[in-house]
Amino acid sequence: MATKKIESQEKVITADLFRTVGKSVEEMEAISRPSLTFWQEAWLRIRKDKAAFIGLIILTVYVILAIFAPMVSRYEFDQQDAYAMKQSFSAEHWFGTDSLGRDLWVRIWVGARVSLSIGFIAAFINSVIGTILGGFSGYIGGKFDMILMRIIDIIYGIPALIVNILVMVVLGPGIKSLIIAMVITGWAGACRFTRGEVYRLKEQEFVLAARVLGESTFMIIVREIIPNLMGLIITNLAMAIPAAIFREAFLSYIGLGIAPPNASWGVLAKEGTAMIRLCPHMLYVPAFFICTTVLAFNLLGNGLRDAFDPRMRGTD
Amino acid sequence: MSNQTNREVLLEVNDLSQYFRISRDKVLKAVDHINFKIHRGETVGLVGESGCGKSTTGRTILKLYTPNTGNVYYGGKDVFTFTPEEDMQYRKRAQMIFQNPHSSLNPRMTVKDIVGAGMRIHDLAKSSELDDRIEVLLRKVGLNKDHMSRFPHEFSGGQKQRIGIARALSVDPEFIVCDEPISALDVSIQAQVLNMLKKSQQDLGLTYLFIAHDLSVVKYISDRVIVMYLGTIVEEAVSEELYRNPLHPYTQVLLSSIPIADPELVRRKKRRVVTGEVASPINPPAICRFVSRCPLADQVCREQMPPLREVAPGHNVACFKV
Amino acid sequence: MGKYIAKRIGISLLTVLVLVTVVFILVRLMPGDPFSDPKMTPTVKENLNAYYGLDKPVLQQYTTFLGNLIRGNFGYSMKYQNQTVNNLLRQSFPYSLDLGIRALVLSLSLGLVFGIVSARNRGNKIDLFFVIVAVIGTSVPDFIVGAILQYFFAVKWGLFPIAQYKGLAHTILPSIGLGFYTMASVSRIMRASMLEVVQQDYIKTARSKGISNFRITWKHQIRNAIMPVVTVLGPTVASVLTGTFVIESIFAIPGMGKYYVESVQNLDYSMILGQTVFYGIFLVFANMIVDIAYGFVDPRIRIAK
Amino acid sequence: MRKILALLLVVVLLVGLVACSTPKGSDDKAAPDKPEETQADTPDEPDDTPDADEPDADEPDADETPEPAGKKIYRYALAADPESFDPCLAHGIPSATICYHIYGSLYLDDVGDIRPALAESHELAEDQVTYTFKLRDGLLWSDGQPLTAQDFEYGIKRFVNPDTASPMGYFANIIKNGEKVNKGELPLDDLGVKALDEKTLEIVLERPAGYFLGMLSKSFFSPQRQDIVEGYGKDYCATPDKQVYSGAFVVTEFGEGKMVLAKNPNYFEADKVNLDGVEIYTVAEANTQLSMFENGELDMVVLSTDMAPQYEGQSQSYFDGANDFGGPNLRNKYLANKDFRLALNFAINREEYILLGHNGLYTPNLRYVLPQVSGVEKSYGEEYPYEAFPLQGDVEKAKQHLDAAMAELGVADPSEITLKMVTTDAETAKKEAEILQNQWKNNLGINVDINLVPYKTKNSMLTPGRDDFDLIMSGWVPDYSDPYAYLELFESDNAYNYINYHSDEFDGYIRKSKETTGKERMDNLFNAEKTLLEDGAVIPQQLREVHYLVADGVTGLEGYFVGFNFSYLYLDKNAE
Amino acid sequence: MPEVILEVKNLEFSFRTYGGVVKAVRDISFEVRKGELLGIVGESGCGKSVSVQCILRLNPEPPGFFEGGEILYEGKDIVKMSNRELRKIRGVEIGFIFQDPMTSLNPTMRVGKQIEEIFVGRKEVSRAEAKERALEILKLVGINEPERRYRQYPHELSGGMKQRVMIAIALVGQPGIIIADEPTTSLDVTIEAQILDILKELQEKFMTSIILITHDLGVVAKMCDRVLVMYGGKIVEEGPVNAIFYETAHPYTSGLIQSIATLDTSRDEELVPIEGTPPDLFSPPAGCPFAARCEYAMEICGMMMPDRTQVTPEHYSACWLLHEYAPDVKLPAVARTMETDEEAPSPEQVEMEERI
Repeated sequence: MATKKIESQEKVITADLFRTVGKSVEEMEAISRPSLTFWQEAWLRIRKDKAAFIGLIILTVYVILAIFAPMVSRYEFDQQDAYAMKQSFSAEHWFGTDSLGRDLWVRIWVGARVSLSIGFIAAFINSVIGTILGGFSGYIGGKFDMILMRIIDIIYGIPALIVNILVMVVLGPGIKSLIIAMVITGWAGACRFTRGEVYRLKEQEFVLAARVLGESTFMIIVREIIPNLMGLIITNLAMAIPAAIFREAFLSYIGLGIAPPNASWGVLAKEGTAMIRLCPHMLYVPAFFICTTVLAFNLLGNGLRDAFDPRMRGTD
Repeated sequence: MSNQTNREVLLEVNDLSQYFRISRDKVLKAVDHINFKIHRGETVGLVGESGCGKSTTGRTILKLYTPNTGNVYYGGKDVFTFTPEEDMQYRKRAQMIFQNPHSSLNPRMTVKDIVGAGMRIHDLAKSSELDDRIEVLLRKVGLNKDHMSRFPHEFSGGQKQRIGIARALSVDPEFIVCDEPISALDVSIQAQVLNMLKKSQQDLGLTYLFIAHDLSVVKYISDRVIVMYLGTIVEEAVSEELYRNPLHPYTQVLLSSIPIADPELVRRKKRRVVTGEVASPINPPAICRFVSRCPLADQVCREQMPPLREVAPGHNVACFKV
Repeated sequence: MGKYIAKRIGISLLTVLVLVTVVFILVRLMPGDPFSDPKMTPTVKENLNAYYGLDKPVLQQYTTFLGNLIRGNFGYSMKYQNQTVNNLLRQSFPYSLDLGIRALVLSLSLGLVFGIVSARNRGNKIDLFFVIVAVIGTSVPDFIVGAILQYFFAVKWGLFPIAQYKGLAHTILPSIGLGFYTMASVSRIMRASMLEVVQQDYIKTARSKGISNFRITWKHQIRNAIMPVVTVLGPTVASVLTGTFVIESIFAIPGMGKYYVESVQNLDYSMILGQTVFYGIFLVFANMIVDIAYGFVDPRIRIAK
Repeated sequence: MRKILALLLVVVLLVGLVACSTPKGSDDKAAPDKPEETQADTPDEPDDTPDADEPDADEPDADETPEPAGKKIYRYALAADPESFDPCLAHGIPSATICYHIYGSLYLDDVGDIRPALAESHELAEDQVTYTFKLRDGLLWSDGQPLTAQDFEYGIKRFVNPDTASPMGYFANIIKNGEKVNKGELPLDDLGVKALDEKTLEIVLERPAGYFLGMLSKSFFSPQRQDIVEGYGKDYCATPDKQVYSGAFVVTEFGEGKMVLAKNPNYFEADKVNLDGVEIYTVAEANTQLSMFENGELDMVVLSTDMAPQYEGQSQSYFDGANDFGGPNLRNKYLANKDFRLALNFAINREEYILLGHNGLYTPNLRYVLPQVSGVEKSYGEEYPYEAFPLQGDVEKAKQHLDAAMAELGVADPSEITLKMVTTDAETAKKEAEILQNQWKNNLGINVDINLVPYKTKNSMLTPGRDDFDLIMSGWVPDYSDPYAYLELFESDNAYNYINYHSDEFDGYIRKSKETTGKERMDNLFNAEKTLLEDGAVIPQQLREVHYLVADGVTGLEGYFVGFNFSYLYLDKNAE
Repeated sequence: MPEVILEVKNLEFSFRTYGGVVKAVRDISFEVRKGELLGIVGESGCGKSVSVQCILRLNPEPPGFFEGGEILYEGKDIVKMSNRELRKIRGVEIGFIFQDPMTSLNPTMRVGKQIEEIFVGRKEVSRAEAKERALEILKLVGINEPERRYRQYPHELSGGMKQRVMIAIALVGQPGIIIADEPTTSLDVTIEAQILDILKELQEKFMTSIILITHDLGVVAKMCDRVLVMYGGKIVEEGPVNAIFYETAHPYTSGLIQSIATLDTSRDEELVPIEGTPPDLFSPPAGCPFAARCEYAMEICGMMMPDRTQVTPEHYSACWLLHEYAPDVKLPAVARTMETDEEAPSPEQVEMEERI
């Protein structure tokens, strides 16, 4: 048993191999792996994550189409045609037409602009407000933190939907109103989450080290804390966007969406549900896009969460 | 030993207490009215079991916490009444090395940024010199230029700890709190770091407050040792004296508990073993903290807090039974 | 514990107060007024306004409202003029509650089972299937789910009654429609949490004891994994139990959900406020129950309080 | 301890599940605790109610079998709960329809046939304003109490009483001092209504009105019982048992998405009422209603114009009286310009509008008044045919008007003009608005911002002197069959003149119509309509021709454009 | 020769990870004898934990998998066992004590339940008996008021108490072998001493074999009869405890001994560190894993893994220095500070402790 293992190395053991060479410490200190920044590594992980990558591709395609499809189409999104109403898929109208004879392909992409931008902007504003307030509240603590937390507790106890509806009624339809309605109650989640993370981070030794070095509070938040939150913030954003798209769709469904003739996916889906028996494509098409978009964001969000998860990283 | 008193007192901790409110009626007395001095150039070891308040003491000295009572005098001035300018000076003079090499480096910053932060904050180097100075520092801790653009997660624990040392040294401090700098490291690595700390002290004339739970290491590195138990100082002495002649029952137990890497020696050694569990630091009564585990405890120990008193020159003990 | 509950109730009361105030202000900001029939004579309008106290200064209206609120009296609806808000809610809430409980039981049990099965089969086809179900479930808005369920299962294939709420068969589609999202999100959370727990040291301890895998999953994994699910349950329970506009309107269920939209559209101030308070209290209550339930599941929390 | 609690929780949950399976108000008389299994049967199974003959007790619990064997129950659905059954407070069409069936009236407008009901006859005095009604013998309330002329007096006075705050109080304006009493300027006793004895009721009008008898079938003029009204106070009519009925039906169940009417055996011509009862469900979604109809759960369903073409040949239709039109706010600087208003009118291709908006099923309206309302002899439309605007519009003419308007207003480019159009957030309203928006954009180049608001909010805007809309989409349903029912809105001082129309010519014709009768009166009304349209003061769009499906075996259902939608008073249905 | 009750032969165990396959355990062989206290010492990542967890198949599979070898227990190969067979061994034949008592106890289950759970599904023991045994074992591991502790949740116990509970869990099934994976690493020294004493006492009382994994040479010296030294996934030295400390035959062991500061280390003495870092097990070196850090490294060390070579009976080392061609090197070891007899004193002879 002791002798069987040299088979792979057919080398003859000779005395000259027993020359002392000593340790080679410098070599060991060298790092063989290529240097990757945090973002590069996250990007690599996303690319390896099939589902997340598919999500990313879907979203990219949708965004590109939302920007360009309406520009190159021969139909206007509000162009009515009394003689081409409620048509199904065809060469002229790829996604068919709606009950006013408007081309659904164009309307879907015009709607995509609205839905995606509402989703994105609302989620973005929420997380900006939430991050800033949560960051300072968590780091500074004290009275400010206590008051903010009580406010958040209260917002958590408030039925967001009712407030959304009322705000929409008060402000009237429109993208701006939708965003305001969603932000009023939406920031609290991001804030509480950020605060929790900051609470965890501020006791981390690298933050203490920065304090010992005399770094100012502001710089600590900017240099030490926020960068470490970015991954989570982005993940959360990816998860918050579908929620905002959902909420928009719901508000549109109850008639509190955006002003016609503009349309969002929620508006289109609402028009579709009314027509489900007659021309179901009017429901299926926007439903498909709402679902796939939310799906894509979910997949991407999951992927981002994994990619940014410190436990999944390098040498840890 | 006698020259101690002549040496300049660099830092003095006076009646320091640090409490943490856990809930309305629960107060964790992490540090409870402690006093000690550190002289310039010496290494003071602070030992005790987890939760005894040794790290809190270190952190409070560096103003990471605001104490509930007491003062910390640095160079004769109370650090908690510093002006912003004085404060910046203090930040430059007093530094810290942390316990956990994995969490003490910002994972989103390169080694260069981490080590260079202090110089940037205190304006110690022009941006053109910065790289060179960082390189010099890295060399000092056995790393090289190639490592500057790397991120912490690419390094091993020992390497990270050396980066942490480089960061502490980057502002040319005179006093460093070493908060269990080696306890998270592998045995074979610990010696590297210990040697490095020792060497830096010799080269730069540093003063250390060395916090650890490993008595052998503390003995090895410290001039003087302070033993803490549940927020109080139970014994304080020059290290040889303390190890040769431990007076407090707790110190005795502590010393006899150390497993010695010598099979025959360790198996022959007479040991004191304590039973019982460590008492809770939450709302502790004003009596001897060790009373629940102490073999010598009697009525007086259960009624009063023993004061820290000098029983031999430079040897202080807080025990009624000594 | 008592102190904790007292504190929670304090915050809850404050929450309800703020909620009421915000909604009160928003309601007054809504364009239009509740008695807007164009041909109504001014006297009649005045009488109505006087009856509902709308002629008083807003601050006084507010204090009166609060006073009535404390007595649990939301007053008469402004649309259904001889119905009290209390009565309307009392009539409709049981439907929403019933539907909600069904949906919750369905979605929680299925969601948990799916999540558990999925996690236990991590990486294989069964897992993939449930993951896809869960992701789709969280990606489809309820009005689409409801419309499609009804169209296919009731209208086209005739497997279930189309609408109304008269018996077990009637409850199935709306329960599914209402619980679909919750089921999917519970399943997602549960799966993630199970996978997290399975990596914990105590699972290894359990394995080292030689107990069966089933017991490990059942006694060690689930109990610990369920906590994140419990956390999200508060708002979910509240919103599911107090009715949803979409599902109730699609399936013609006389629950509370319709008032969310109807009361706003009709500027029915008392109804808006009444159901907001109701919902708000319910939500606060649900959150509190969930917190207590949390302590149930996790003994550490119990003591911390 | 914990186990017990957990067990308790489970029990509570289970109990909740079972107990809530048939949620009902706590005061429900029928036993609600039937186990669910028995209810799992399809609702169509007719033969499992052996106790169908039992009275009342079982009727509200007709869950298992909506139609007890042998009974003629007519079922239909409403999109929302009717707001009230208080005859004074009911104002929406659904509640008006129900009130029509549960409250008796002196005269009945039976789909255009106006004939005596609770009154045996009436006499009109020389002055043309004093009506004396003679009540039939043996009239009874649903609770068996005799029904007297005093009940009528009390009912009508309660309606006019400003304290009742009936939203429809203006109906009383026709009665002597009605408006003043309703405004609180005169005491209730000054109202021109008086019971001369138990069987005789005298009503004095403000001015002669040929259509007054038709108005009497409104529930506001129905008798009410003082003891009941005052006994229940604010709760009067809150539940079916807190009121008494004088009509063909009584309400037996109300709330929780469902309303049940049963035949009133005490109704004076109960023998002519064929139905045993009516069940009305609240079903918000039109698709759901249609599916339920197809599934045999409803006997009648109104089709949306989207769906109606699918049922061509099976559906019936009627005009519901609504004439949808756009109201230009004449306070707006553009809309104050007559040419501009005419440009808007001529720019609309109403044929295409109807095609896009309603599959061509509604009737494009080229004038203002519903042509079906009564004229002097025949219908108004037959006697006074008129097309104010061409069916397909006239873009040329519209542009001429627009140019004239722009010249006058000093506007260079039509795209500078933006109008704020307010309409409701209902799907059809939105669609119609979008069509107009698009046509005006294409034909005139002006911009329209559509502002969708809740119905009630829009209603609040329908008062003069407001600036929160430029154009408001609205419609009108006549309360009696007369052109004046439409035209009175735009009298200068009418409280409803939300477009702020002020035309001496128009006012003059209306005033003259009040002083004249017969053909002369009608001429004046027609001239008024013409003036209104030539001023372009309204932008007529369509007349709603509602299509509906009726189940086999149901006969005699009729839709009508005055006040209520459908009369099922004398409807018959094959018993099952 | 004492009875061998467990034999590990040529065990290889790896993990599949994002970055590739980590060869955590590379061809190790050892045996466990009845009643002995076998120490496995090595730094983090050297494979010591993974290899003992292989014995109970506690490593998650996947991502872990056996690349080869066998683990023979009572003639059966554990590597090939079904789940059912494994369960018959776990807990009752071989017990396991984990490193971190804070995380190794289920936070939502009462302590007693966690202890007696081991009997669930084993017909021989009734519920009442199980409870009785649990209480007994709690007393045995030095827990006062066992009845009270039995009903408590882990978070209500202190760290030392939790570790006692862990020991109780491992012991309650009266296994023949107990694997203790760094049982005292997360504890304070005073508590550590208590726990180690308990272990030792129990081992002697029941003649249990204990495999004690640790990185602390002090613990090894105090506790073990025989020691395996692991490095880079391999066993580099193996022998009786005295041989390992006093006649060190591998440069790594020697380096470890030199690098630690003991109470006897003078303050002026410089510690001799092992410079560098352990090898990356993603791509382990072909030769001796320690070669790069070894001051005695020869050319051949980087090329070929040395064989397990006998130094004295029972004492083996895998080092090229033992080869006939190699230069003669005296490796630094612990200097014997006392005169001793040939045999190590038996516990009974020495008054071990003065319990207070």
